[in-house]
This record gives sequence, structure tokens and C-alpha cells, in this order.
Amino acid sequence: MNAASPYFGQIINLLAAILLLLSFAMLSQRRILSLIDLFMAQGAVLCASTAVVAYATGQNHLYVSAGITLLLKVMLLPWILHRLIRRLNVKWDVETLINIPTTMLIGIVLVIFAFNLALPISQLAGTITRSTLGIAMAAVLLAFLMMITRSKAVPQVIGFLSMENGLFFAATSATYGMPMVVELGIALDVLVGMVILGVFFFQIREQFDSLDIRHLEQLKDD
Amino acid sequence: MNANLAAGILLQFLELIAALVLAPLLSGWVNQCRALLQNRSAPPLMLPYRQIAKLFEKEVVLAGNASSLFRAAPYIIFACMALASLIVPTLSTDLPFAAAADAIALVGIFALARVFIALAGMDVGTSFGSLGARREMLIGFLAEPALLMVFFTTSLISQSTSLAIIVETLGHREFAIYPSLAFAGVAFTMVSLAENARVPVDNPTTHLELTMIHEAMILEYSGRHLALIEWAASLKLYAYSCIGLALFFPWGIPQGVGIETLLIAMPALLFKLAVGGVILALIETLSAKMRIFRAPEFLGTAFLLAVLAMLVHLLLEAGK
Amino acid sequence: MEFLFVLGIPLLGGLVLALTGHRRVAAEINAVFSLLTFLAAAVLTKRIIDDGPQRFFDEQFFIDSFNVFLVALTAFVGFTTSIFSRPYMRIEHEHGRLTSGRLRLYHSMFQMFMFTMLLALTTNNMGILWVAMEAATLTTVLLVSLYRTAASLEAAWKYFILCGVGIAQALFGTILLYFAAEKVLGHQGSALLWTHLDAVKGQLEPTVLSLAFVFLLVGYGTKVGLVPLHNWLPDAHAEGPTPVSAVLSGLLLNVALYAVVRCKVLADGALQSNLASLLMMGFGMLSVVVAAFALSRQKDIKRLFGYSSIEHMGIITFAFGMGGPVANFAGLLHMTVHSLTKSAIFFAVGHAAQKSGTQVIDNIRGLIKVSPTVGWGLLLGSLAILGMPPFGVFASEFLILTTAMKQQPWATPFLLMALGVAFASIFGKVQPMVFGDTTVKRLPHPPALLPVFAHLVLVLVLGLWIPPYLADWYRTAAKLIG
Amino acid sequence: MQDALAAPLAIDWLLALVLCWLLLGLAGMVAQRNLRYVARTLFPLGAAVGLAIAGVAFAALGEVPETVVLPLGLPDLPFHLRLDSLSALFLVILGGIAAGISIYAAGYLRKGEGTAPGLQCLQYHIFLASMALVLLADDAYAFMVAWELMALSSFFLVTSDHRNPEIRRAGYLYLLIAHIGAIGILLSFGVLQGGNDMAASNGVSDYTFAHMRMMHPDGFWATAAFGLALFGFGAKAGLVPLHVWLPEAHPAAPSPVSAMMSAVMLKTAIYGFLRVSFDLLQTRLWWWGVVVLMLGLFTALFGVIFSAVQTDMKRLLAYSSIENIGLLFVGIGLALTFDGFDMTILAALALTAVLYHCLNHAAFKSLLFLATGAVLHATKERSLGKLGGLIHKMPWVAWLSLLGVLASAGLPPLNGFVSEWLLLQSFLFTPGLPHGYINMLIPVAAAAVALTAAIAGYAMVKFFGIIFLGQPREERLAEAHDAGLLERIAMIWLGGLCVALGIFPVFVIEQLDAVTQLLVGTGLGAAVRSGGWLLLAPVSENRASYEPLVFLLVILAVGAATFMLVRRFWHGRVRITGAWDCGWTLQSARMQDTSEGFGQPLRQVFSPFYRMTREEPGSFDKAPRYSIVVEDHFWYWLYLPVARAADMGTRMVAFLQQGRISVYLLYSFVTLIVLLFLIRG
Repeated sequence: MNAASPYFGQIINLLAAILLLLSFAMLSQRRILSLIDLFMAQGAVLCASTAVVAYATGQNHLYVSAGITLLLKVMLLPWILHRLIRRLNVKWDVETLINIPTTMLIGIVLVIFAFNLALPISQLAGTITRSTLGIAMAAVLLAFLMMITRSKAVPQVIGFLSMENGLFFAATSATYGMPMVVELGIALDVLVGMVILGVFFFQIREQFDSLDIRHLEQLKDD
Repeated sequence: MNANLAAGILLQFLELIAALVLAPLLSGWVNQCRALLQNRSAPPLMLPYRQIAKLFEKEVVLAGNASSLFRAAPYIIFACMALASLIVPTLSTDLPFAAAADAIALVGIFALARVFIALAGMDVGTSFGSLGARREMLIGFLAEPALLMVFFTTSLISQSTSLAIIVETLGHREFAIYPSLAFAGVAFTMVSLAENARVPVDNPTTHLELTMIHEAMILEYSGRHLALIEWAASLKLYAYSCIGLALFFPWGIPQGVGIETLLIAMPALLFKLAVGGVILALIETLSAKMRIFRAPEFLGTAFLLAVLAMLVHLLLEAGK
Repeated sequence: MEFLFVLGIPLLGGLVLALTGHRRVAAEINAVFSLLTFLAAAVLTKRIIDDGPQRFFDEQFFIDSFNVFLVALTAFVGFTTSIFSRPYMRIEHEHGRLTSGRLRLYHSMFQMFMFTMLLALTTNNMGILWVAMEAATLTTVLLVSLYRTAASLEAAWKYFILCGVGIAQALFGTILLYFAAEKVLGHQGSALLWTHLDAVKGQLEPTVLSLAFVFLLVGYGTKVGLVPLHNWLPDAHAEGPTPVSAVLSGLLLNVALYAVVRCKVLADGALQSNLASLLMMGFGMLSVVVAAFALSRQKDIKRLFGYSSIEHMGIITFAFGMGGPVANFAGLLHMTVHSLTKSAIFFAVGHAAQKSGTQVIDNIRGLIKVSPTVGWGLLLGSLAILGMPPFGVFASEFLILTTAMKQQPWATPFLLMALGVAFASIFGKVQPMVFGDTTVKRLPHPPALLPVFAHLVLVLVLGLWIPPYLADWYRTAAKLIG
Repeated sequence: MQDALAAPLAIDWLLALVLCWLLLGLAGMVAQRNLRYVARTLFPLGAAVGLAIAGVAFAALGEVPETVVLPLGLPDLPFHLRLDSLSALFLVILGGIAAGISIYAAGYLRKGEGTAPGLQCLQYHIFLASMALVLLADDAYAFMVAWELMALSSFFLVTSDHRNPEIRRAGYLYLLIAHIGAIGILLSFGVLQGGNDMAASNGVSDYTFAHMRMMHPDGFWATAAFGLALFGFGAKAGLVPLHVWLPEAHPAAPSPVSAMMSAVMLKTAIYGFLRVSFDLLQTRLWWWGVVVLMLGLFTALFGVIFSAVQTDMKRLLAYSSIENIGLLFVGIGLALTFDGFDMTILAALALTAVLYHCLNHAAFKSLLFLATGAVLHATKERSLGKLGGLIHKMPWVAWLSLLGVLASAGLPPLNGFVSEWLLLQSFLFTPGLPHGYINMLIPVAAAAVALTAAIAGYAMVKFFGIIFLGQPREERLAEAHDAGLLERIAMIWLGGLCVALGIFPVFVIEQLDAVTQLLVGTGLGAAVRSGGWLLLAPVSENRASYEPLVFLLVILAVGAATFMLVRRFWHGRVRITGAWDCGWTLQSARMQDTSEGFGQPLRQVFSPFYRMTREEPGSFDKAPRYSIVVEDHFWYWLYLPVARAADMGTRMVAFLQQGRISVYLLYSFVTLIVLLFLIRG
């Protein structure tokens, strides 16, 4: 392992902070296109941090990983989403089930919880990125929260993808990435999943004339 | 031993004959006493004999619907009552047949007779017959356990359910006050009244079908059948009287077998029966017949008293 | 070699059917591929029995006594399901519920689903396990939404989102696992290999492992259908085509539980505490009780049996949670018999619903008159799943309950209550469906119910006599699980 | 086992015979609809097998226990089977009664009633075989498999006329309670095999009964095992308040099946309870006996009180079965109490009463159920209110069921009286107990038993009188016909058993000796043998004695003598005419007591026991209607609240599944957070 330069550590911490910030921004975002932009930004930050870690530690496969992230999350998925929005004429507003200040408050509590949770583990880590594990976990939980509070299909999916980002970030920050074969598999799954989702959007719209998931509440016990 | 057994069997027969002969007499005696107590002119003492004889002479009038059970029942009932009077020690406690049935079996015999008379009552299919049967069974299911409890009390005292042993134990103990026996005695009296269709539960001389119990069941009987049933009824009264006497006034029933003992036992029995008949007539005169729905309460009380007798025995007397 | 076939045949089948799936013979092709997979699995099983555990391809794959029987079971149920689906899907097609294109999708995805299941079972790499599970979700999402009705889309959407999110948690757990393993095994590919992890599990960091196990349990537990992560399950079971319900209940849940148990083995080794056991028992218990109570209000027959699957997964989870040779043995046995029985039930239900033209319980009546075989199949299947001897489900429930009485007496009142309620609900609904009068005409030809009765006979045999090699196998696996 | 190959043991014979039953059942599937083949060939063969089983088992009474291990079952737990005196006795009951009922069924099966005869044949023989296996099982697994198989096969038999929703409901209730009871038994075995000594079991589970006998659980666990067994076996036996299935299932089933269930299946529950409480549990506490005694008393009273007010003849008998089960539990309770105080001879007396009553009840209840079957076939009517006067049309059935009725009412000299007598005798010995309260309780209990027996007489008079006596209440009863030859043979066999068991108690008790020796270590054999074969004196002649044969002979002799004397001295003239109408000529068959009317006194006396719904006409009703429905309080006090609670539970659970994906995600989220929080804490 290279002698870790403190600069790299600080850069990564900075990127982590930005990631978290972006997560919060997504949580509070009301417009759908901005949401996609924020998601793209998050992908970019992820890509950057992966590249930095790769450079700092000399783990060459992380470059590949960064490349995949760039391709998939910064370019391909936002493009697909944009196209979908246009093709489906989705309304630009994002409706939430809980109002945004409350969501933010819950989010803050979650962040504190995640930090607290990650603290003992971070101390065990020997990586230069160890303090970012808590942030990764917070990002996952915030994305989860976002999925809960959004009532439309597209934002929910963005939340899902954002969660994936958090996971990727955790993988790079905690362990310098997973084995290559696993990463490839994960990427493939995400891609296929996205394609399927795209097909789904069309079908749901065809059936319900809207992408509001409140239409999807017919199957229940009574 | 063999001579003893032969004497025993002879005695057993004597008991049976005595029962068969004395039973109608007892009925007649009670009727006479009652008439006297009620300021009526008394029927002759021998009237029951004459009635039975008259009925035997008469032809049997059967309802068209009567089944063979109806015709067999009088014989079965009569046989049951005869067996009962064989078992109850009246003249001696050393009876060979006594081992055949103990107190519980005795209750069983009465129940058997009751079931048959009730079934016979239902057989023809008139409304009164089944009404009587139902009422008889109602009386029976309350009286039977009460009677059993009375026997249990005495069995607990004597540590045996064999009637002969009970009578021996009770008759030969040193004189002591058994409060349990007092309770049991009252219960037994009440049960006897009900079981023998006497006032206050039933009225043996009624002619109003709606109030009948025993009479309602045998409305369809006539001729020799009726004679047997009447005779069986008086046998039952006799048997109950003897049981009461044996349990609560056992003095005078000898253990051994012999002419001399018989000479004591026979007068003693006659005297006790005569007194018992007077008391029965007195009770019947002093009380009024109850509505049929009061009968369960009456018998329930008897049942409770009998259970109390057992409890009293366990509480006060056990371990002495 | 056999191993390659086991994975290769379904993959190839998926590709072939992607091209030919719309033809009339597709169903037969599907069945042939499934049969070949089953044969390969059988040969592989034979080899494992003879030679002991094996590893393939640089230890990327391995077969031990735990997963080999699941491989065989998966291949077998896949095969019988393909037989069942042949006439079933054809009739659906004739009724106009499916176009040829959809049939192609169905056949292709069926084989792909089998592939992902077998991959998940045989891989040694915890990461690949995750990938395979996710892929299984994707294929089944397509299968569940096959009819493209409003309800099936809704069910598929819920399935996708809930399981997607769930399985994302599992990925986080896997990352944490890797994080812990890396310290011991170094930063190479082998750090995610289960065999290696198992060898060093005592040295793994307990704090990380406990965290990882929670994420893994929540993640894979969602796919198992553990309450309160179960909400997708009844919808997906009810709205997909019946063969899919059969494989979801019979196979997917098993595989997900398999993943949970693999993780539990590691967690137990690392934690030196009974945290994993407690969590699994808690989830198991909750699933059993909640599912049992949910049963009685169901109006849809497939939904009903979906809940029943939750209940049984709860029982198995509880058994593995208790641990020990007997409970693990019982858990494995229960996995086998539940898989066989539940798929048999779904086959029978499929025919029943198809004949009656509805899945609503109240509208299905007098099956025994319409078709005695379907009626008896459904009735016997239901009795078997309710734990009536001499069926095998009883054998495992017997062991689980008596062990619970010994080890976890607190749980038995709940189990007693839940089993009673479940019995009352399911039997109360199935009995009038099977018995009684109906206006529907008797079928001219009895439907081919070979798969139903083949499964039931197997379950019956397992209740009365477990073949010695199978018993050995269970025992070794039970020891492995610990 | 080597010798077993050389000379087959009794248990091997039994197994072979049980296998014969199974094969006969399977043979029925060959030609399901061929009535002649199934009914006239297979069922009589089954009866022969039953007789053989009874014979072999009878020979095995008192012999050394034999065991055999079958290569079936779970790994490490093959089916263990064992034949000892207890199982042999119940096998005798099974075989003997099955012989009668199979013969009856051979004549009873008709075309076109519910399930095909061949399938019924299979279910029936599986039912028989599973009962035999329950009695032979020597490990928990084999026992449970046989036990549930018994429930299942009988369920199918009960619902053989499944087109009737009432019958389906009855079957459902039956199987549900049976299943819940079975889980109770299973848990009881779980406690028994583990004991409280975890170390001794060494993590390995051993479910054989032999292992359980070696466990000595402490008081708490022993009580748990006992309580669970009481619950489980009580549910099967029909112990109040778990009895509700019984009066539903028995009437629903075809009559031979009702007979089998009531006569033998309920006894298997008694067998199981005896097995667990006296054989497997090596720790026994005296107060269990008191609990069982109280439960039994209540059951007996409850059963008989309801029995007397029923208007359906099979329900009447079903409630009467509840009563008899109650009496059996009373006896078991007494035996447990005595045993708890180490008064083994008295325990043996009470147990003898229990076992004897098992035999008796099996004989007379099957006889009565078969009689109802014959009536049902002849009249298509189960309701007492529409029967009557059948003694003229069906004399065979009537007279044979009179035997059953008298036995059931506990009247001497038939068999019912003997066991009742023994039971009352054991009460009389109770005051020796070293515990004051129990001593006070016993007289009350004895009184209740006496009351029960007396009301049973009431119910039986009602049963017989309303069905067979009086005038036919419906026109079409005139077309009734007597039972066929096979049915008659069966009923004669069972009636003969009633008489034989009543007349030769000494012989029977000598055989029961082996069983009580096994369970409490002592028996009455020596005592009764010393009195000679005629005199039944269980303890000593001075304490109590009973000679049923003398009893019978005296009654017969007196009766015959009276008859002859009356004929000799008087005449035999008879005139047939109409019945006495009190001068009111409008008497009709409708004016006889109805079954409701016959039950009226009891409804009056025991009104708090019943839940009655009356419909009474007012004074000006144009079409007056009177009806009364008598129901069970327990249904409203226990079962409906439980059902309501379960329903509330389901509503709460349904609330979880609302259809909103956000809520579902929230569940996952909260679960995750809670778990993370927990492991941090």
C-alpha cells in the first residue's frame, strides 16, 4: 500500500461531504429534472472519489470501476431518465408524502445514527478512506428515506439508484472496491434493472395514465 | 356347612314368602291408618288381597298398539321387586343371596324396574303414558342418587356396601349418636315417599290423570298385568320400609339361622312395620300434594341431605 | 464436467428460447432443457455423494453437502414445473391471456431464472451470490408482470422496488463482510469466497460481522419473505402465472434462505454469541404468527398459499435459528418438503383456477366433482402443508416443535396458536372448494397431474422413510450449519 | 430379533394382520363402485381380521412385552412398536368391536351415498389400521403419525356425504380440534423426551418411549407434560370444554363410522392418556388426580344433561359418549390420586373400573350407534320427533338396542352396571386419603357420579321410548323394515358382548389384572380369584360383593315362575282394543310426548346449563309455532370469543398489508434501524 498522502485523505473526505450534501439536496428537491441532475452530480462525485482512491492506493482495478461509474451513472442512466421524462410527459413536480422540513429533520437524525454506527468500524479500517464509511451509510439511509417519501415512480427509482451510489461509495471507501467480477456483475444488474424499469414505466403509464404510484395500491388485504 | 346353606336357602324362601304375603297387608294397613287419621271410614285391611285376586280373574284388555315389551314388563317388574325383597335383610342377616347384590346393586334393581315401567308407560303411545314416564324418570333421577348417598353414609360407617354387613354393624355397635344417620334418615324418608308414589310427591289414590305420576304410566294395564304391577308396588313399599328399618332401626334382626331366632325376628318385624305404616300415614295426612315442579326441589333437598350426611360422617365421625 | 452442464444448460436454454420461445414447440423445448438440467444435477449429485465436496474453477464454485441437495431439488422442481407449465401456458395462450411474444419471454426467463437460482446455489463467492440473487429478482419481475394487467404490473412493481431495496441492503452487508474479511485474508478475490471465510470465521471482527449480518439478514430476508419485509410476496404469488408462483414459493424462497443460512454460519463463527440465532428466531416467530393470522382473510387462492409460504419460511428460519443437529436437520427437511408440497399445491391450484376461470376462493366450489384428481390433489396437498402425517411436512414440524419445547419453551405457545390458526384458515377455505356441489360441468378429460402426485408421493415417502443417503446428507449439512 | 425369525411373536402376527387391513383397504380401490365386491367380500374379511387381532391381543395380555423396530420413520428414529398388556387390552377392544362393525358395514353400505364404497373401504381400513398402530406405537413419532392418520381417515369418513354443508362444517370442526389437540400431545412428548435434564439428553433427541420412561422430569416439567397430554388427549376424547366437535361429528358420520369413533377412537385417547400419565411419566403428583377428577365430573354431568334434551338420536348418543368419557376421566383421576398417595391397591381398583368401562362403553355404544344406523336406513330420519313405534316394524333392532340401552343406563345385570359399581366402590374407599379437603370433596364427587348415572337412565329411556315405543309419529314410518341379516349378526355380536361382560365380571377383571399390574404395580386379580368365578368381590367379600349371574337367574326364575303360576291358576285371556282415551276421542299420534317434551323436566331443573332460545306463540297467532333450541354455553363462552379474538388478530395483521409501497418500504426501513439500534445497544 502506498504511503497515504494526507491530501488524498482530505480530498476524499471533501468528496464524501459533497456526496452527503447531494443526498440531502435530493431529499429536498421538488423538481424532477433537478433531481436527475443531482443524481448525475452524485455519480460524478462517486466517480471522482473512486479515481482518487485508485490513484492514491494504486489499485488499478478501481480505475475500471470509476470508468464504469462514469459511463453508467453519469452518462447512461441520466440520459435514459431524461428521455423517459420527455417521452412520458412526466409532470415536473415531485410530490412528497411527508413535508420536506420534516424529512430533513429525520434525515439529520439518520446521519447522526449512521455516524455513530460506523464509528467503531471506522476505527478498525486501515484505509485512507475510513472516516467515509459513516457517510456512505448515511447516504444509503437517506436514499432509503427518499424512496419512502416520494409518491411518484421516477423519483422513487432515482432514490433507488442513489442508494446504489451510496453502496458503491461504501465499497470503495471501506475496502478499495470489491473484486472485479463482483463489480461487473453488480453493474450488469443495475443496467438490466434500469432497462426493465424503463419498460415498466411505459407499461404503468399505459395502464394507469400516470406514473403516480398511488395508483398501485389495489393489491391489499382487507 | 351344607346344612347351614340349606337352612339359609330355606330362610331366604321364608323371607320371600313373607314379603309376598306381608306387602299387600302393609299397603292395606297404611290405607286403613290414613283413612282413620282423615276421619273416613276405613277400608278393610285385606282389601289389597281381594283387589289383586279380582284383577287376576279379569281378562286383559290390551291396546292395539301394545308391543311385547308392554306384556313382559309386569313380570320383569315383579321379579325385580321380589329380588329386592330377597336381598334386604328382614328376618336374618345371614342370607345366601345377599352376596349377589349389595346396596348399590339394590339401587340398580329399583332403577331397572323403574326403567321398565317407564318404557311400558310409553309403549302404547298415549299422551298420559309418556307424561307419566317422563315424570317417573324425573323423580327417579333425583331419588336414585339420593338413595345411593344414604347407602354410602351407612357404608362408610360400616366399611362395607353389603347390606347384611351394614345391618350387622349398625345393629351390634355400642349405642352412640350418629348425627350422619339422622341426616340420612330424613333423606331416606323423603326418597321413600317419592319412590313409592306417596303424598306429597304423588297421590296413589288420585283419579285425575293430569296430576298422576305412577298411575299415569299404568293407565293401560288391566287384569293380571295390573295385578302384578300393584303387587310389585306394594312389594316396593315393603322393601323400602324394610330397608329403612334395617338401616335405622336394625335391632331385632338376628344374625344366625334357626327357629328360635325367627320367633324373635318375626314379631319384631311386624311391630316395626306397623309403626312404620302409622308414621307413613301420618306424613301423608299432614302434607299436601306438591305441584310436579316442586318435586325436584323436594328431592333435591333429600339429595343434599344425603350428601350432607356423608360429609357429616367424614367431619365428625371418621377416625373415631 | 457435470457441473458445467448444470449451469450451462439453463443458460443455453434461456438463449435458445429467447429465439424460439414463441413457437408451438417451445414448451417442449423448455421441458427438455429442464430435464437435461435435472439429469445433469442428478449426475452431479451422484458424484458428490461418491466423492465428497468439490470445488470448481479456481474455487469460484463449490458444492458441499448443504447446497447439493438444494441443487438437486431446484433442478427437480424446475423440471416438474416445466412439465406442468406446458399445458397450462398453452391454455392461457388459447384463452388469449398471453401473446406468443409473451410466451417467448416466459420460456426464456424461466430458463434464465433457473440459471440464476443454480448460480446462486453453487457459487462460492458471496458477491456473485448477491449478483445472482439480484438477477433472479430481475427475471422473476418479468415473469410476474407477464400478463401486463394492472394488478400484475402493480405486483411486479412492488416486488421490484421492495426486493431491490432489500437486496441493496444485502450488498451493503456483503461489502461489510468483505471489509472484515480483507483484514484476515488480504485484498484479493478470495476474500469473498465462502470456503475461505468459513475457514477463518473465528478471526473476523465481531463488530463488523454483527453489522454485516443485520444488513444481510434484512436484505436476503426480504427475499425469503420474513415479516415485516414480506409485503411483496403475496402480491407476486397471486398475480404471476401459476408456474411462476410455484417456483417462487418452491425455489426462490429456499435459495434466499440458503443465502441467509450461509451468512449465519459466518456470523456465528465470528460473534461467539447467539445474536444471529436470536434474530432468526425472532423473525421466524414473527413470520409464523403474522402469516398465520393473515391467512384467514384471504379471498384469492394463490394469495392464500403465498401467505402459507411466509409461514413456512418462518418455521424454517426459526428452526435454523435454534440451531443444533436436530433443528437444522428439521429445517433442511422442511425446506425440501415445503418446496415439493407448495409447488404441488400451486400446480393443483393452477388447474383449479383455470377450470373455474377465477382465483377467488368463494367462486371455486366442488372441485372433486369437476375433476377428482385436481380436487384430491389440492386437498391432500393442503393437508400435507398443514402438517398432517404421514406427509413429510409433519416429520419436520414434529422435530422442530419438540426441539422448541426443549430449547425454547417460550416459543411453543405461539407456535401452537399459529399452527392452529393456520390450520383453521387454510383448511376452512380449501374444504368447501374441494367438496360440495358445483354447477360447473365435469371435465371430459382429467388434467395431467403427474407433477402434483409425483411431488405428493415424494413428500409422503419423506414422511415415512427418509433414504439413508439423504439422511446422511442432511446430517452432514446440519453439522455444517452448526 | 433373531428368535423373531424363528418363531413369530404375537406382535409380528398383529403387524401382519394390520397389514391385511391396509391391503383390504387398497383392494377396495380396485373396483370402487362394485358394491357386491367391496361390501360383501372385503368388509367381512376385515371383520375376520378384527377377530384375529382381538384373539392374538387377548393371548398377549399379561405376557412379557414384545418390541419390534420397523425400518420406517425418521433417520435415527425408526418406528418402534411394542405390545404390552395395556396395548393388548385396547387392541382387544379394537379387534372385537371392529369385527362387529365391519360385518354391519357389509350390510349397511348402499349404492349412491356420498363417497364411493371402494374409497370408503380404503378410508375405513386405514382408520382401523391407524388405530391399531396408535396402540402399538412405542415412540413419539410413530405414535403421532398413527394418531394423525387416525384423525385424517376418520375425517374423510365423517365427510363422506360432503355435499351437505352441515356435514362439512362438522368435519372441519372435528379435524381442527383434533389437529390442535395433536399439537398439544406432540409438545407433551417434546417435554417428556427432554425432561429438565438437558445434559442427560446430550443434545441428541431420543423420542422412544423407553427413553421417556428413564427421564425423571422435575415437578414443573412433569406438570407441563401432563397438562399438555391432558389437553391433547382430552380434545380427542371430548373432555369439556374441548367437546364441541363430538356432537357435530358423530351425527354427521355414517353410522358404522360413528360407532367406530365413539366406541374405539375415543378409547385411544384414554389409552394415550393412561400411557402418558401412568407409564411414561415417572413423576406423578397427587393433585393432578384431583384436577382430572373435577374435569371428568363436570364432563360427565355436562354430557348427560345435554344428552337428555337432544332431539337428534345420534346427537343424544354423542352426548352420552361425552358423559362416559367423563366417567372414565373420573376413574383415572381417582387412580392418579390414590397413586399419588401410594395407595396402589385402591389405584388398581379405580383403574380396573376405568378399563372395564372402556370395554363396556365400546360394546354398548357401538351397538346403539348401529341401531341408529338401522333406524336411519329404514326411515331416513334422524330426528326423534319424527320416529316412534318402530318396535313393531323392527323387532330385532328394537330388542337388541334395548340391551344397549339398559347397559348404557348402568342397570344390572348388564355390563354398564359392573363398571359403575366398581367406580362407586373406589369412591367408598377414598376416605382413607391423608388430605382433608380431598376427603370432603369425594362425597360430592360420588354424588355427582350417582346423579350422572341416574340421568343417563333418563336419557336412555327417552332414546328407546321415543324411537321404538308408542305410535309412529309420521305416516311413512309404516314402511320401515327391519335390519338385514349381516346387520343383525353384528348387533347380536355386540349385544352378546354387553351381556357377557355383564355376567362374567370376575373373568374380565382377572384379565385386566395384567394391565393394572403394568400401570400401578398391583391388581385385583388375586382378590377376585379367591372369591370364585361367580362372586365379584374386588377387595373382600365383607366389603362389597356382586353376583350378576345369580342376579340374572333369580330375576329370570321369578319372572318365569310368576308367568307360569299366573297362567296355571288363572287364565291367559286377552282382548285387543283401542287405548284408553280418557273419554276424549281425538287422541292422535301427535299427542304423544315429543322429544322436546320428554326433555322438558331436565331443561327446567338444569336450566342454567343450557343456552335456550324459545319461540313461543302469542295468544292470537293464526299459525302458532313453538320451538326451542338448546345450545351449548361453551360455544358462546369459549369458542366464539376465541374466534373473535383470532378475527381481531387477522384484522390487525391485514392492516399491515395496506397496499402502499411507501408503507412497505417504511417497514423495511424501521426494521433495519431497529435492528441496527439493537446490536449497537
